[in-house]
Amino acid sequence: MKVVELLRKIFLIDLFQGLSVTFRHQHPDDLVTEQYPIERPEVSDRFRGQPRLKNDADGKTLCTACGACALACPEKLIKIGSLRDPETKKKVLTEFGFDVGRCMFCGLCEEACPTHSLELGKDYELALYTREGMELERNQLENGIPRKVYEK
Amino acid sequence: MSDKQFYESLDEVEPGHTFLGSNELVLNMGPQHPSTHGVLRVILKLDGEKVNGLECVLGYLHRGIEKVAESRTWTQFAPFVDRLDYTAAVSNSLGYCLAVEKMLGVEVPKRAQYLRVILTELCRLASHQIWLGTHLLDIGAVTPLFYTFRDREYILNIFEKYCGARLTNHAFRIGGCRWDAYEGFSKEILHLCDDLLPKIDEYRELITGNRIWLQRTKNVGYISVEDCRSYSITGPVLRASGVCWDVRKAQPYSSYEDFEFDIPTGTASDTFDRYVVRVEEMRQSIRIIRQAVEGLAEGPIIAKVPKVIKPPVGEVYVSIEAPKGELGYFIVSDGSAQPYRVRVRPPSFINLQALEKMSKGSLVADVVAIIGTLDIVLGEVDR
Amino acid sequence: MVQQLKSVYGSGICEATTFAGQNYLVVDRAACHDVLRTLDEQMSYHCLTDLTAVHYPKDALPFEVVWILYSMSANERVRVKARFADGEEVPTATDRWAAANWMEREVYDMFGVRFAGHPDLRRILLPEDWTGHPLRKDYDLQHQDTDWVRKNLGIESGQ
Amino acid sequence: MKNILGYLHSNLTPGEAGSLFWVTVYVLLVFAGVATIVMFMNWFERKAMAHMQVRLGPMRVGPHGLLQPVADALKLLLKEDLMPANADKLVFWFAPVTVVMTAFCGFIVVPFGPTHAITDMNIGVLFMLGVSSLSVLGVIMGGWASNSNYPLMGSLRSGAQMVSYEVAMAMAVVSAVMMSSMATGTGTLSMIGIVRAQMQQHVWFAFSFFPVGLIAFAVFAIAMVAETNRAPFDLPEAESELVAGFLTEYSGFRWSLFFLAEYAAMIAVSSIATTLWLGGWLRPFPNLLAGKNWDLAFSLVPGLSFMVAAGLCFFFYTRMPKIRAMRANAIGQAGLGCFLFALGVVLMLPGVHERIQDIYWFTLKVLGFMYLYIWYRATFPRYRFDQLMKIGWKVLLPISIGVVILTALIGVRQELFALVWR
Repeated sequence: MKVVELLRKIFLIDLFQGLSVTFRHQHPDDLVTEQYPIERPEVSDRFRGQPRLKNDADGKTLCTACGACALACPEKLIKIGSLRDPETKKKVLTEFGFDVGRCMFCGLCEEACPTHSLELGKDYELALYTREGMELERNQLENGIPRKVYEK
Repeated sequence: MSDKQFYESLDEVEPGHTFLGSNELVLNMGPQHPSTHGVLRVILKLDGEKVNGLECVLGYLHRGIEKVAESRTWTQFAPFVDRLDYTAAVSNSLGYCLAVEKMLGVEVPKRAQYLRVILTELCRLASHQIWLGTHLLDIGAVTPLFYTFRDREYILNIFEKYCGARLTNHAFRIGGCRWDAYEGFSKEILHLCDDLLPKIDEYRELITGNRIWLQRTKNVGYISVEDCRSYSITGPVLRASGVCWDVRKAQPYSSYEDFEFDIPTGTASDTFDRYVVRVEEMRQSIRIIRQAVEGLAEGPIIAKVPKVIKPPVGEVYVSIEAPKGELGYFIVSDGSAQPYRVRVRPPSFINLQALEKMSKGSLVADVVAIIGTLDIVLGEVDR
Repeated sequence: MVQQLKSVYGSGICEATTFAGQNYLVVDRAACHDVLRTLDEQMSYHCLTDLTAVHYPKDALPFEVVWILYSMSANERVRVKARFADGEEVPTATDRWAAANWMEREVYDMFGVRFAGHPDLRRILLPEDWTGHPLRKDYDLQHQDTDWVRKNLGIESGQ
Repeated sequence: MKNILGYLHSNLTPGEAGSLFWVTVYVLLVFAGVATIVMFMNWFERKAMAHMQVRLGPMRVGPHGLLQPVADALKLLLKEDLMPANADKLVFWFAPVTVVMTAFCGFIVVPFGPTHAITDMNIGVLFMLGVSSLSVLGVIMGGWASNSNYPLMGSLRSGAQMVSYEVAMAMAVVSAVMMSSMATGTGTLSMIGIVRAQMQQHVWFAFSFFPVGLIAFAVFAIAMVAETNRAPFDLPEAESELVAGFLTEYSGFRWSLFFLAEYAAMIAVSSIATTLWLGGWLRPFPNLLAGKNWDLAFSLVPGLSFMVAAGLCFFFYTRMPKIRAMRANAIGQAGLGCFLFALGVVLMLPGVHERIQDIYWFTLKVLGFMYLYIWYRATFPRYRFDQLMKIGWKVLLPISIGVVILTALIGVRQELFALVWR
């Protein structure tokens, strides 16, 4: 046993073992790199990304301006403006502000929403060069933000 | 400014203050340094290459999370704890939820408990993989970092599918889980377990027998059992010194008593033993995950908790075995909807204190190895 | 255990109760150091798991310092709590546990509670020249050391 | 003019022939060649390491990132040239120059072929060892002049390391030089002479006196890694400990000079190893497979190998996804294939293929060493300083001295036997 160990040591077996591992991994099948703008990752269904406000089939907002999301938000970044409709005595959403720059994407607003109108969607390219533009307006949340697609 | 003026201005800052012998060299490692794992700053006092003393300067990542808690509701604070130890966000989340549940006296449904076990053990795997990669990188082996990060990516994919986020998951809610297992959850996890085991063997083949690795880690960073006690060291560092203590066994939480697993211990209490202990822990985690997936019963995933959580007046201390050690939450409630005080017992912070003890008299290269072996995350140290 | 402690310290032990299955001792501030010693030396509570404080600004003795001890042989935790007045010095635990060093520094940093006999009582998480102790309840959340921010970061406000 | 053309028919190196024109041409060629190989090495190292680490490496600039080193070089040249306020300006400026000068001086005696060397010195090996060990001066100068702790420690480590490994290295070289005396009775220190000796003895010195030559070769191969500060002996620039060691305060052009010098030094020591132990420019089996036909066959290999590379380029060109984002890349790849094919054709031309094949075989052997360097770097952790010293003085040095003694004993074995049996 001792002799075997000594021989292993002299012939640098341990080092060759390590070398063989790195050598084996050069096989092209082992590559895991994703070339991002060309290959885009598939995000899962539950992914929490860009916030969206959903409309019903007629294009009318589902939001009832109840303010549950604003209350639930740990960062208090949701601003809701509403007016009471004099006829139906219901609150009507006038504006909806969402500051993505401060958002943690914890999903608490989504959970609090009784009508499931606010959701954290699947878009994940939220980076901007400045902080302006991070505060999303209602129409941006409803229609989504066209992002510039970089190809190269 | 001429050189003379410059040195004179130094004297003005610290009049007559010298903490040096004439042949001591002060080396300022960090806060921006490749191997201080974030923004730890270590001031080394060197005699040539030998470390005569060192001092840690903390707080470069201090975000005042304990203060933040005082102005959030109990539910709202949950996403913040993920930002403590961001390599093991799920563990933090579990600890906090358990603490609040204990205060409320809520019994979490079995299925939720098992889901929690599966996710925290996956998270332990992910955390240990980061540790392994970065630790080896500190010692100079570049390649294992990529292998471990590749494997961690598969775990993060499962997190993403389960709860929609990869790193700071906010996976659990007070009273149970927010999401049920997605379709194909069990199958995917069992498959992952089968895949990971040979990969752990691969790390071993690459490094465990390697003479350079052995020389760099054996007898480096020794700490005695008595010192471990005195420094309140927990987690793999404690277990490598031969103390078989793990919160999961000592004070089981979240159904850990249902599972069969061993607690790996070391004997030499050096960097190499800690490596062995952690790698073995990865195997044990896989074992637990397999049992939990098989035992996953149907049922509710969240207990009945009021919408606005108002725990009774009182205080509890609840701790779990996070990948880094014992992660404790000491929470005080005044009966309102907001925490009165949330104190986190951060394992990294407390383990890091032993750095000075462990590295005195060793070489500069060893300090780097010891920082790696302590497995600190600065998000948790500085909070 | 409580009986034993009570027989030694008498009125030093104010209260020994259980909440949510967890034991704690409320100790008079004069006796706290001795109680910790007894727990460590005679009752196998060898590990100092955590040391922290809570601020109750309305009370006469506003600072509650909490020691969480753990006994590995009995697998049991106990919390020792003592109340201190503002500006009063708490006896240090660093002579018994090396781990108490940074924990006490953190309590000093966050609450301004001073520890008598601590070898190196400085701020640990905040910068040395920061003013105020953030975890005190009277430390306003919006408040920050604007002077410090201006001087060191070169911006008007960090908020 | 007649002299200039006349040289082409002589069998001498330009230095020996005393032709100033051809010396200049050769110096320029060697400099350009080494600089190109360094550029290529930069790409190759990133690519090979990336594949070992299951990554792709540079992919964006040029086909498979081939133009990445050019982009890097441009970036480095355009970068602001920083100098620490309290640096010793003159020494700080002179350090990278010293390192580059010493690294390139060594190439004066490297024989890429029987006539393809700038000159053939009769102390060639000694010259090479001496010059390459001078580079430690530059490193120490750079570390000291930076007036900063990390560079200082890095340069101290480097100084100690290079000095200690020099000894083992030189001892290993002595053994090879002794072997060169076997056939003729007189050994030589000339690089060309040593390769000729291997030709005459019908064996590469790595395999002569088996396993003595192999051990000497192994000692040299280990010591040369330490000598060039590469992993696992890269302590002077240990990234995780000393940030970048003696390079910490260097940036931009100066830094790129250090970089150039490091790779040039790697190529230089690999050339020594190739020359002394692996038969230098000799093609495989020059004696066993001798004859006109074999000569022709082997001399066509360089051209053919380029053509195979071109074929691979075209093959992958057809497999590329046909999307707009990849178009520039695809054109680049096809262009590269055409270029390689043209190169292959040129190398096959009569008159060229006989002359070029020596250089080809030499370069191939050196590139093998380069691959080893990269492979080590991707695999091994880093030694600690005291362990490094221990290996240098307590392991390599005794072994290399033993090898020298053994070589001597085996070399004079007949005389010894005669002495004993008389």
